[in-house]
Amino acid sequence: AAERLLVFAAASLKNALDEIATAYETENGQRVVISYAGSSALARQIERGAPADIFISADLDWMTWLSDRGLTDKATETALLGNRLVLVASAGSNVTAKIAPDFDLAAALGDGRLAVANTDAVPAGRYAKAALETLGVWNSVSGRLAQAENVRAALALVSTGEAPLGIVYRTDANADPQVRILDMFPATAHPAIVYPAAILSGSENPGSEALLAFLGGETAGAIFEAHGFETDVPKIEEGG
Amino acid sequence: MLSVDVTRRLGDFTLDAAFESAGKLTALFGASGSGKTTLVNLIAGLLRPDSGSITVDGRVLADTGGRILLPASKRRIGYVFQDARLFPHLSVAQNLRYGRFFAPRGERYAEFDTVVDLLGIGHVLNRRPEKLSGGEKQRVAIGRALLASPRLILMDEPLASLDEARKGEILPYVERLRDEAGIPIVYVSHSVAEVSRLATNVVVMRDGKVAAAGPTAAILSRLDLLPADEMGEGGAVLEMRVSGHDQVFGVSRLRSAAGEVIVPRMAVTLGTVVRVRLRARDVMIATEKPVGLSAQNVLAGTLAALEPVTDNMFDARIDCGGETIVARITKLSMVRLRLEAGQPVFAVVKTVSVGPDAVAAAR
Amino acid sequence: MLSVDVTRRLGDFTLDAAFESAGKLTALFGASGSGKTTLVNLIAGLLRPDSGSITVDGRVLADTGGRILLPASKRRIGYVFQDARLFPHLSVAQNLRYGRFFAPRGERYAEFDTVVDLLGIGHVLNRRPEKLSGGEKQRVAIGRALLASPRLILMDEPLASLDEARKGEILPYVERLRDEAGIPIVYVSHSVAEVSRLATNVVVMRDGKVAAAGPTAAILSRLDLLPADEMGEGGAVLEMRVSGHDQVFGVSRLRSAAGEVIVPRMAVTLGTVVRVRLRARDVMIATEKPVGLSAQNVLAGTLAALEPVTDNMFDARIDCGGETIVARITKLSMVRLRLEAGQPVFAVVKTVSVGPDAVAAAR
Amino acid sequence: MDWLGLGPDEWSAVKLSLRIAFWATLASLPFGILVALVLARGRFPGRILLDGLVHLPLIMPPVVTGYLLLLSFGAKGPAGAFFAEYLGVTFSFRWTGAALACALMGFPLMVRAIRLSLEAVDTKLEAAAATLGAGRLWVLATVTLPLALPGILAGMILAFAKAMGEFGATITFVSNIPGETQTLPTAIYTFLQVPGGESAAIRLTVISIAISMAALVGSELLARRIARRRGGA
Amino acid sequence: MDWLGLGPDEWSAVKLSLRIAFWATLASLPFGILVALVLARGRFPGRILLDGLVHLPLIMPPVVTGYLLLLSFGAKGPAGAFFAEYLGVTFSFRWTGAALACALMGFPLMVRAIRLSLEAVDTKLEAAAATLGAGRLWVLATVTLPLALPGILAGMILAFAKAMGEFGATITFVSNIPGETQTLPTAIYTFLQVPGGESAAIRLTVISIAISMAALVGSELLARRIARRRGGA
Ligand SMILES: Nc1ncnc2c1ncn2[C@@H]1O[C@H](COP(=O)(O)OP(=O)(O)OP(=O)(O)O)[C@@H](O)[C@H]1O
Ligand SMILES: Nc1ncnc2c1ncn2[C@@H]1O[C@H](COP(=O)(O)OP(=O)(O)OP(=O)(O)O)[C@@H](O)[C@H]1O
Ligand SMILES: [Mg+2]
Ligand SMILES: [Mg+2]
Repeated sequence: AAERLLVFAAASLKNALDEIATAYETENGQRVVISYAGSSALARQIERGAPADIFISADLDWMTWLSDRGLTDKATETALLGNRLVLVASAGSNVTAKIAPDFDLAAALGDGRLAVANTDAVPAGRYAKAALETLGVWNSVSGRLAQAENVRAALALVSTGEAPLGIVYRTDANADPQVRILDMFPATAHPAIVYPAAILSGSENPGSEALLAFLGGETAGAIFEAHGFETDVPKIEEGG
Repeated sequence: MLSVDVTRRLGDFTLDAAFESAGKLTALFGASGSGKTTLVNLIAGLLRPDSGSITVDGRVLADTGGRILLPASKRRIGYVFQDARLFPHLSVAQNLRYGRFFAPRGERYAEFDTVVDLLGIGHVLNRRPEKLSGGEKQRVAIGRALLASPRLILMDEPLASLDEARKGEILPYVERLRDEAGIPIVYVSHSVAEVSRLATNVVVMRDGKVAAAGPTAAILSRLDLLPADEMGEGGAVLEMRVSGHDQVFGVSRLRSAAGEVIVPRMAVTLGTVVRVRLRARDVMIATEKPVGLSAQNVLAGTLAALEPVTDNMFDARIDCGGETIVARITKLSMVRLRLEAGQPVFAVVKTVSVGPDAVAAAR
Repeated sequence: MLSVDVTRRLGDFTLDAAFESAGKLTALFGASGSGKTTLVNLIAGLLRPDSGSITVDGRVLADTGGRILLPASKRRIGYVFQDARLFPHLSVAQNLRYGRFFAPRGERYAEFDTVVDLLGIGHVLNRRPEKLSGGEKQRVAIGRALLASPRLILMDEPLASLDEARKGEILPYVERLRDEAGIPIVYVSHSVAEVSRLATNVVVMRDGKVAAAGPTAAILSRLDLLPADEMGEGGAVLEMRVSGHDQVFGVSRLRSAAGEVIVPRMAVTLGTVVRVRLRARDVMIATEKPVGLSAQNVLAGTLAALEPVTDNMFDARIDCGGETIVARITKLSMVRLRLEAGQPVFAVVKTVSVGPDAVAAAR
Repeated sequence: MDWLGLGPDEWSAVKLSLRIAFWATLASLPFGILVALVLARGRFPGRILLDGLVHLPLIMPPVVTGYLLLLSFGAKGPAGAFFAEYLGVTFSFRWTGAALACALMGFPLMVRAIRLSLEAVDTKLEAAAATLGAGRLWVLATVTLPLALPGILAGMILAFAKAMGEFGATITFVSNIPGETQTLPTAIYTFLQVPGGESAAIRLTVISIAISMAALVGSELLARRIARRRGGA
Repeated sequence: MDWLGLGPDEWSAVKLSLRIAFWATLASLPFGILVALVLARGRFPGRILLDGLVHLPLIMPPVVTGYLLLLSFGAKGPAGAFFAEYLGVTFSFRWTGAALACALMGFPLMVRAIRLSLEAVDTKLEAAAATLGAGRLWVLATVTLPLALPGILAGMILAFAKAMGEFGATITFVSNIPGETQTLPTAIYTFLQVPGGESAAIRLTVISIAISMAALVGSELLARRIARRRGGA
């Protein structure tokens, strides 16, 4: 078998990507090794010469950052996946809320806090902030946030009951029996949630293209969707 | 009254000591490794007896039978350790005052200034222990124990690293403690001179056992109990009454049934009973009353016994008016003087050899 | 040849000592806090002199002028510390052997088994130091220093916490080291007995300064240098030749210009020159030759001088055939015997008072 | 504080970090001493278990520690409820929680330092104090602890430094609320997550280092004074 | 190893973590002793600077430490280039890098423990050794270090435990490549990032704790043996 393929991927993709990698290995006979971490850490590592072949980011910014430095094979940049934001409450609570422009999120919180991923740093947090702004409720809750290191931590705040409500990805909420999805944010309320992928310019592994194609293919698509991702995503805009 | 009957194992060594001492100062005497420190640690409560009991003046400090084990801090025992064990983080003054406040106010008999003066440590009060000389450390350790106003004092070779001059100042204070404050003292020493001067009772340790225990006079005249080199230091201990002071010559006259003895002037009132140690090696025998000899103390008596000490050395026991004086003589002298038990002889002692370390106020 | 001329400040204390000693065993003598340990530390290289130099047998150990400062490890000095300083993580045997391999192979003179036997520490070889008694620790410390086969030995009160019997075993070994191996020794002691027995030279320290330094006999007869209580311990030190051994009575005869002295049997060959200390307090004066007295040593001489020591005490210097013997007598005796300088007298000494600690083989 | 170019949020993160590190160090000190004493001197069967327990925060990834804190000391957690009800202290989303997380993360370091010093204390000196009449607590207060001071000081500085740098457990437990639970490390982390945030992150890191260095220098001077006064023992 | 239910990646994370913790501890030991010696005994102007430098990994958020490692010891970093060229060691995205990160993070803990013990060593014993003829290095080897053994042991166990738990610097510096740089903590992190990963994370955490506990118990037994042999000193 040829040398193993090294994929740098956002940590939230682990479950789906592990399955896909197994599928790919049985089909192509080439081993796939995936290093999961935060997109920022991975991007910086690639910039410092990490021997990765493919990068799958949790947001566009870090892909663009690499792209601007000529570290990606621009032609291969593709929007691999999409996701949706949902409003969740802990399974045991009886809070209700319907998402709509100017809906009274503050009232639904009571004296609790709204768990989100870091609204400046983490993609899920940034999307949540954008959505709340679009819906006109940002100002009423911006002082009542509990910002977590990542979506999973935000979800944990809700599932343990620390925070009555939280905004997380649908993929995370789906799989957690401790939380209940109250409503889904309209896709238009925030910039498209996109997981871009690209072959890195440092990659000399001939298998990279095949793997990237496989990731965009049907087998992979089915697995992604089984985990709650959307595979039908808009193309990456130039300079996005 | 100190009453000890304990056993304690330490590795291969077993201490198994039983003795009683009614005296005010009990000397623990014995070779290195004979178990003196171990015994003292048991009394202080720093070692737990495997079995047995320790009682001081009726107070039970430990009794394995009655399951009593008073902690060291409750025993009110001033322990002067063989190693000084000063607190390195405290100044000398703080070390000295450490035990002060643990004694009930009414029972504090030790005076800070007195003790500091006595021990000559006034100039080091603000220093840390590590900046003291070996002897200074030892003196501070003595002061620290005294200033806790203990009800029993344990001294483990406290004067070993002190010069004679300093010893000469500290010993009388220890004597005064013993006599005036009535604080019983247990005193570990290798020195027969110290023991005979201070001790009312002596406990001789050998290999973890008590080889002999009893009043000082009785023990010190049993010379076999003393180490070979110290044997000459042993001898008779007489109790004598001060019968006169001579201002001109600076001497005092002491009297007992044995006769009159002249010693360097003592600062005690007429009639006081003092103890005089006449070292066997300082006593001579004369078959005729000596004339023109500088030795002024000539006691008439009867040669009671001649006991061989070594092959060539004899102890002559002289009965002087019912009291026994011991003279150490060579076989050569014995033969030349044709000494035989029963014959009348004179015991001759130099006045200067009855030095200040040989005379002590009796209790 | 040990030559010291150093100054060193320690807080308020200043050591400023200069002396030379050609002798094989130099005793450092002085009260507690007089600077003995400081001086010894300077010689060992554990303290840096502020100024001055130290030379041993021509080897410069330190010289601030020449900017020489040999590190302690290069000085080949066996230091027996006042506190034993055993290595707590090593067994007694390991402690003893620690210095062994730092000495060049050809210069290792100390024998492990000999030293262990001598010090009586065979039974504790496998123990850790903390499980030793105070005296055992001190003995191991002596052994450790000896087994490094040093070229100079520093002993800081090494025998202070040992019993007389053990001292009596160790001292002869130290003497043999001094005499046979020719290892110069600096010996700190408070005991005049030890000093007079062992030392060829004495340095008397007082308040950081050298109060006197010189050959033992010269220093010890200057009684004013000794602490008050020890004064009677001083006296004459005579060099005498062994002129005969008496098998029957177990005595040896010694001869010098002063006359003949009988002492307990010595294990030396005829003709050997030995040193005899006649303590002033052990010597009596007789105006007539005594008869029937157990004291067998009677030396005829002339009363050379009567020196007052205290108000009531005099030292009588007796010239016996050109050598001086000192007798400590009371004023009372002086008056009663009507002693006057120039008159013929007899110096009388008991044989037993010339005990084993008073006779030593001269170098 | 314009010269540092700090925004209000950053400035409050600095103040908060200081406060958290201070209290984390101070509040854990008595427990640190206690546990160190038990570990150094105790001879009971559960000792090694306690020892292991104390080391846990060092062994587990900080996120796990934070998560466990969330489960136990969060508003819904049993310990959290107990503290809120009986002691009036709440931890969730409060700086107190951050202090708790920091204290816990620094605890193994503090305990080990104190314990090392305690184990080096000569028990003979304690025995001497006892013969002078000092009871167990007095001996502890006047002999044992003063002699263990170097270790106590070292333990405190380690705990302080750790608290200044602790990130994983803090953010997981009390989140990252500017002005309330955002410490220097969480602020630094936030900056590092976005492209171009490096310079702000470096600025805050430098501030954090400066504070800790000041504490370190202070502790060293103190330690040196202690050592100078005590000398070689 | 089926009974633990570990997949090959997890199993390799266990082995890798062990290897990394082992080497991080061992390789940093000489430096730890050296720096501790310099800090405990040295009297030179830069001492306090060195002291601060050693504490940096404790003070800075681990991510920052990892980032700085990436910049300096990465494939393109100056130190990385130096080591690769002259010593033949590369750190970037290798387990050696993880060991470097763990060693660095544990270094302040190790140094402090050793230093505390060194400072408690009675210099009079060193002086005694010198008079017996032992040169400086011999004194160090036969007196100073043996007497500081409790601290050295404590320092090693702290470094080991820290290495077993280190996450932030490791993942930032050498990423999280299964079988190559994925340690137990980074594996635990990955599991915690996805739904349903908790049980796997807990399993790995328990394994990590078990390993560290074993090391801890071992070190305690060793320490007790040393203490027993030495006694009260
Ligand atoms: N580090 C120090 N700082 C200040 N003074 C000191 C220091 N070390 C010793 N001294 C003082 O120097 C003097 C001499 O001390 P040294 O130890 O040399 O005495 P010594 O003659 O050995 O006494 P001892 O017989 O009691 O051991 C003492 O008065 C002591 O207090
Ligand atoms: N912890 C221990 N373990 C084993 N043996 C010990 C221990 N402590 C003391 N010993 C032994 O017990 C004996 C008595 O010791 P102790 O300290 O009581 O003697 P000592 O009479 O005070 O002697 P010294 O005059 O030398 O101080 C010694 O032989 C010593 O070696
Ligand atoms: Mg003893
Ligand atoms: Mg001294």
